[in-house]
Amino acid sequence: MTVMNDNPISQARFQQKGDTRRSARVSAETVSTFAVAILCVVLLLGARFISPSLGSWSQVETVLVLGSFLVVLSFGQGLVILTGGLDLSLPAVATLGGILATNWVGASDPAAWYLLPLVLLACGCVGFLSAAGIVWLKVPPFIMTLAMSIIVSSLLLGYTKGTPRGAAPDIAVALMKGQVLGLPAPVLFLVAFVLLGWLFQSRSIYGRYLYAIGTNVEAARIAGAPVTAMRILPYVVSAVSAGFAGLMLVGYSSGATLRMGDSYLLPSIAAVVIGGSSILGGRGTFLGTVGGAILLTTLGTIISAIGLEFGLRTIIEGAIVLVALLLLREELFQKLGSLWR
Amino acid sequence: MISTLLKTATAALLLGAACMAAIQPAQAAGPKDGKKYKIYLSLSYSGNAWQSEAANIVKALAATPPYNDLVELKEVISGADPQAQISAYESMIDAGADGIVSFPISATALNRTIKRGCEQGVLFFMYDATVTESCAYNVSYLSSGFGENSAQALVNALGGKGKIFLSRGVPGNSVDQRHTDGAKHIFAKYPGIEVVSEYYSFWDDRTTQQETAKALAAHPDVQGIWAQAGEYGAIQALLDKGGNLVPVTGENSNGFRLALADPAMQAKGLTGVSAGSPPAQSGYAFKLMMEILTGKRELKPTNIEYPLPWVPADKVKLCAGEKFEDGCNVFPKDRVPSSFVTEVLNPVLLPELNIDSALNGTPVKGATIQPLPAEIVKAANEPGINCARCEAAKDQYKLTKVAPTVN
Amino acid sequence: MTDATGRPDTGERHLSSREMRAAGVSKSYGATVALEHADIALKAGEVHALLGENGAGKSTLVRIFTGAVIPDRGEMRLHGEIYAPRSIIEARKREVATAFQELSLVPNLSVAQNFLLPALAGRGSPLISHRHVLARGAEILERHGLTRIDPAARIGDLPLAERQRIEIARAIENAGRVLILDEPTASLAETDWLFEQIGKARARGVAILYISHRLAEVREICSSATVLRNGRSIGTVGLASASDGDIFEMMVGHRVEHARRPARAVDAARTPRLAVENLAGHGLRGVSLHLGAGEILGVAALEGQGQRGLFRLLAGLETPAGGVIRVDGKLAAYRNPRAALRCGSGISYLPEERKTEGILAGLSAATNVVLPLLPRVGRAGFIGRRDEEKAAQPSADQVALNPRYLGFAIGDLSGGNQQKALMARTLATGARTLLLFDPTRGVDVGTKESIYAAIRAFAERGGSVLFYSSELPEIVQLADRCLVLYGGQVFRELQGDDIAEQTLVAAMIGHDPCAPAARAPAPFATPAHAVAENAR
Amino acid sequence: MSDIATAGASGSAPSAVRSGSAPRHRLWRLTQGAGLILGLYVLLYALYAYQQPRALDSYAIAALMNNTAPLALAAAGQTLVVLSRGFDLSIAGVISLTNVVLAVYPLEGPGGALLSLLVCLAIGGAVGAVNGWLVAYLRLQSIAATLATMIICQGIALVILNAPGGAVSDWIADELTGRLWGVVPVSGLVVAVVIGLWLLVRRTDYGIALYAIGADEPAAALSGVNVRRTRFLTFVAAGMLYGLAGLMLSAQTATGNPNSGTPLLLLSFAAVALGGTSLSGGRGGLFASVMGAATLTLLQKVLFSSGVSSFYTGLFQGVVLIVAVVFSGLLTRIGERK
Repeated sequence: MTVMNDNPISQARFQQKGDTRRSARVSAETVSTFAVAILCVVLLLGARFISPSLGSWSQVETVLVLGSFLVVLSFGQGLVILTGGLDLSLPAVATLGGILATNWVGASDPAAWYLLPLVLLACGCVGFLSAAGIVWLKVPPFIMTLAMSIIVSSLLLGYTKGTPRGAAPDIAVALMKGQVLGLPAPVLFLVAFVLLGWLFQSRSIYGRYLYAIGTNVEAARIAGAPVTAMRILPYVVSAVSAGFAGLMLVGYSSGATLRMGDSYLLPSIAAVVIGGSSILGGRGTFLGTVGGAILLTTLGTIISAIGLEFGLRTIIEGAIVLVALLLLREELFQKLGSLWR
Repeated sequence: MISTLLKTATAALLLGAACMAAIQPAQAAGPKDGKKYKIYLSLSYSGNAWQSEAANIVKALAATPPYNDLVELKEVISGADPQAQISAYESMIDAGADGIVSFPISATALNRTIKRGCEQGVLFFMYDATVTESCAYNVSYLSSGFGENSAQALVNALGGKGKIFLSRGVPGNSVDQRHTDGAKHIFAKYPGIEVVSEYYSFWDDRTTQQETAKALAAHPDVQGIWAQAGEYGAIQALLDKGGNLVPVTGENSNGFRLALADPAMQAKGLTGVSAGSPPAQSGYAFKLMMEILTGKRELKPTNIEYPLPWVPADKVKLCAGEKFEDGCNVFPKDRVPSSFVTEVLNPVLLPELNIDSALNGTPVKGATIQPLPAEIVKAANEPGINCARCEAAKDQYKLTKVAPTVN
Repeated sequence: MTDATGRPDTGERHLSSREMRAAGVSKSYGATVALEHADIALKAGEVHALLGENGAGKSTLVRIFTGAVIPDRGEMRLHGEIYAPRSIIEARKREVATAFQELSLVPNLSVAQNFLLPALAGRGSPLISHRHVLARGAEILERHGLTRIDPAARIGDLPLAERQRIEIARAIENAGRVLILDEPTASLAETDWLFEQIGKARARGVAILYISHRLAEVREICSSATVLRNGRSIGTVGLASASDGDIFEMMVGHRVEHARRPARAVDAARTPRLAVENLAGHGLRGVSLHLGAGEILGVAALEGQGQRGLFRLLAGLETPAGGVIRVDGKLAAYRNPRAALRCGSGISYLPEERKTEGILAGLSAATNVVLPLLPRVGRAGFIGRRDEEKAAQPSADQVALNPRYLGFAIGDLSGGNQQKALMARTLATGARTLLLFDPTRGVDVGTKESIYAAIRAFAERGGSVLFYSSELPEIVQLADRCLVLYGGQVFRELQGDDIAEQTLVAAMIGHDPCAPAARAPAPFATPAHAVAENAR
Repeated sequence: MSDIATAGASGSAPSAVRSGSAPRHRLWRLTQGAGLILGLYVLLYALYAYQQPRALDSYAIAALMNNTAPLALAAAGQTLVVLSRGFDLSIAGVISLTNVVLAVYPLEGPGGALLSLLVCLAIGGAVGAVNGWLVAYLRLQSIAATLATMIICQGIALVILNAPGGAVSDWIADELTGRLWGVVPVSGLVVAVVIGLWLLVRRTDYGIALYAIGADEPAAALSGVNVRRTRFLTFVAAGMLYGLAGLMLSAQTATGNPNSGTPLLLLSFAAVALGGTSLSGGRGGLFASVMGAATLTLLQKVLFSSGVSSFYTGLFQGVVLIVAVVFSGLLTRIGERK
């Protein structure tokens, strides 16, 4: 029996009798993940030409620490995008997490052990509200999360009266500043987080459901997947991870500001897309996203080190994003993949 | 079908409720006392310590007798978008404002609207940031030479040579440009000074910390940092890195000043100067405006310079109370957050205020408005900043606070 | 003088020379060969069938003819001249047009707009006159006997069958020389209209390539057939001289036998697995039925008699307006398929539309199979690398799905294998009641056999099956009992040997059960005829 | 604006007996057109005028129009891309870029203004062409490709003008924000011309193709629509509209700012959604988005004159956005249920 794709024109991809390999799509994802990782390494090594101190372990540490915020944020963004949505409320929720952590908990509050989870719960509630609007009121995700973002920012402004108070909780500071076994704590945390995130997205039944829903909601519903719950889940997870990223930011810079999350919105989307996910959902891996996030951070570090004026740096940054997109095109990997077979 | 109807009804109710809620406050505003001056406080954005302190002290002053009976103050935050502020100004003018105290988002975009307001008799007082429209009053430290003075202080601390970072503000912002130009003017005189990295920190502690960390990865051997607001983040990045500290010049955050005065940090090599943008400008602008409105002062629209705060490491002095008293200029760590901008208080110009006024916008009990000194300092021309078609003074970058100690 | 399409009469052309010829056409994608070597020749005024299993390369060949795919090698000639279209427009200019299996109509445009795509504006003006477009649309509809369709209706609002007719009418309009019909009857219950149109086109001297899985249909309309297997053309036969068996053998490489399942008596005393009383809503007007353990209950109906509603209601996809559903004797009120799966001994549904309701294209076949039982596959919520394939294996075996395919993205599999995987999914759920809506739609003979075998085996093990089929032979072969739906009601119930195509046909058109003949009286003339054709 | 497919439905369809000619629910028609958003706008304006009687004089109207025009034009361009089932983030970059070009190279007089207009259209068209090439021909995801072009355009804008400044030519700044005969606001006229052009374009083959590829790209391709060219042209046209938006923005602010386009990015999507255009393509129209943009701008005014605490204006904006979208979605669904 031959194998054939009967999708019209675009993706006609055929496989003849005597197949011996795994699906083209699976390998395309793997290849793109590797490609992103390789690109990171190449960039880091190439940076030595710019400054001899670049490409050192200490720069890698810096990249990993600074990249950890983006990784955590884009984990949530990635899950939402996986189900075909988009979360524009990430910056606002990250800020919410940061502000609540400093306001409710403060530096050395013994109640932190239950207050911090409460902070994350509050963030999760925002995610739940977004999801409720999307699932039950059928508002497009783009609009719902945009509106939530405006609402949360506005409430935060009112709540703080414009002045965020308080200090970073000790736990958050320890997480971002501590050393464990000679390694910076955030790096170890990042490794653990990536592992968990990967397990969740690629190896858990929830991850499977999300892929199924992102591919085709109706088919997933008919197949008996818990569709409603699984459409809500990514927004809640995304909000909680954004809240956590807010906590990390607070721990890193020992205080919260009202616009602390703003600069992460576009990068979080870019990281997911560069990592090989489809913005339409159903495709992409967390490892790819991690690669995308690290790539963007590496790029930022190196570009900072070049003594160019800001405009030119911005142009270079945009160009590299573009090149990454062009290099990571699916067709390209199919071609590469077919060469390897 | 029933559920659909229900949903429709709910949506309709919500929409109605939103409209009702929108109307409500208008009615709640109640009958107006005709004698009160209608003053608007127009911010472009809010959300950092500097902006909210500047806004809070205006609110506190407006609630301090006798202004509490004279002034009806409304705060409007329009967002980081010139268009939105134009729209806000239009609305204020239409609403019959007597005066607008504002942090303008753009030096030029608001001009047309301001001009229309002036024609209708509205007083415009800009604080910190400025506009080039000549019918507005600009109250600002911008012409006081923050960039060049702090740069010279750094050069002095480094003995005229060393690798330094420039931690700048918001890209594409004229204030940032003015400061950086001034600083570069000084650095250019010293061939031993090498600017190894120049990055934008968006006047924000967290961004400064991250950007400085990035720069440190490339240049761990940096010997000094010239920073604008957000300077405390630069120190944190240095601390994160471990090892020694270096001379840092920056603005007026409480955290930075405490660090400058901390013997442990000094031992690691930290020194520097705290100068830069004081939120107190807004209070000064407001009081000036009120004096003009109440006829206590005659002043044609002009640019007024607010003196540059200048606190070298050895002059940092901890305050025991709620105010700057006896030359103190920093508050204990547990009293205010590290991002608190200390120069919101000014014992001469704004004796009515204390920390609570800055943090919460509340008036100080028993305080009354004190008259301002009669003299004002006229600011020098800064083309594109406080005047449109004008020449900069020849000695634009002359040093006022510090003299070169190296050649 | 103009012919039916309004074109100038082309009768003067030499019919024999108006033919399409393809020789040695091939197409590969990377390492995979879609079409290895195809030779085919179409004669003007003749209907030629293209036969082959899914994945044999039929669609690729169609796309090459249409200009949507450009072949790697081979030569095509149209009317003696080299024919190498690089786009659909180019093919159309050469008067070659296709009615696609997946329909190529744009849902948010009107019927008339779809007819005239991509150039709606008349000559001379860049602006489109809506009135003109409607008039032209109405004209085309009239020419094809579709006056009941409003030219201003949105395509998306029309039933599937009407859409298919419009697709066909549009292709005929654009096909001056060659008309390609790819599974034109997939959503049509009757072929009368279609064959009439084909007849008209044939009379104009159009060469027609007809692709269908329904051999009866092919025999009726086509004179010769080319068989493709594994991307190669195996040969061309005159249909008059070849038996069904011969053709199947050419298609699959071995002979296929049909056997009717011996009817089984179901213990009436036992509580039925599924009992429905007076179910209403979604096209149903009070349907009652019961389904016992080990029973295969067929549903036969013309298009749109409520069968879709019945299955979707039972699957939990819709909420009934009235009536009760009992599962294992207990009142059941589930609101979604997930709840249906968990209701009593479980109800599992095989959906109608494979592509839009069935497969999850990017995921592996194994994931597709085990999706409903993921929590049981994982350990503490996590899934090992091979867990899914292991879990999918038993049910894949039941439908004879090659385990090799389990690791593939299901979207890359052939339609037949996709359907096998979906069938495996319904079995894998462990539900004791299966609702199968047209389980063999658009799949090849081999797959059909595997699916039949799986259904029978399931019933042998005591499972209950309710299935609808658009192909009567299927019902005759499989069903222990058969319900005929008509106008949203159970019109007739047949049992055992009463289930014969003739009887079914009569019942489906609402014919009085006592009357012996299959032919229906006048009011139902068209469908009756159609079904009779179908059933032949 | 009504969906093209239904534009004809009111035509000569003789009877409801024919299959498919289901009688259109009146509510449905309302949502398909700009009816809902138009109604909301009128309601808000009435509220505004009630609170602020000066809202009705011709200066205030012109000021409001000036304020609305840039977002309205930006949303108009975004609508085209959204209709073709895409997202265009380059909007922020193009507006910033045209703004700084106008401020750094001001061209005086009406002739200069005309030239400036052409320059704006050319910049927008060029960026749009790059987007179109990346998305239509190289098949990049639109949101990702335009993200990259947005960043690059922002960079170029910063290179041209690294700090706010410069002066837009007086003629542009005065005339484009002025009033013809003291009554008709020029900015309103510009928007009206764009709407007029759109009404024409909608009736061309391109217009039909735009809706077709937005609703079902493979079907459109198999129907003979040149999908790539249509998509390419859409990005180019959208880019030109952003260029025009940049011109109107420059006229209003009279100065250059390398970041001037950023605030319009998300607002343009909000305006499109508020206008009832489906973010998944193929349904909606440009006029509705323009009204959506106008509503967003007016909402700020209404919130101001209502005296809502500045801290909480965002709350109201967010809630209104959600409620309006939910409402329009509900009406659509009720209408589609025949």
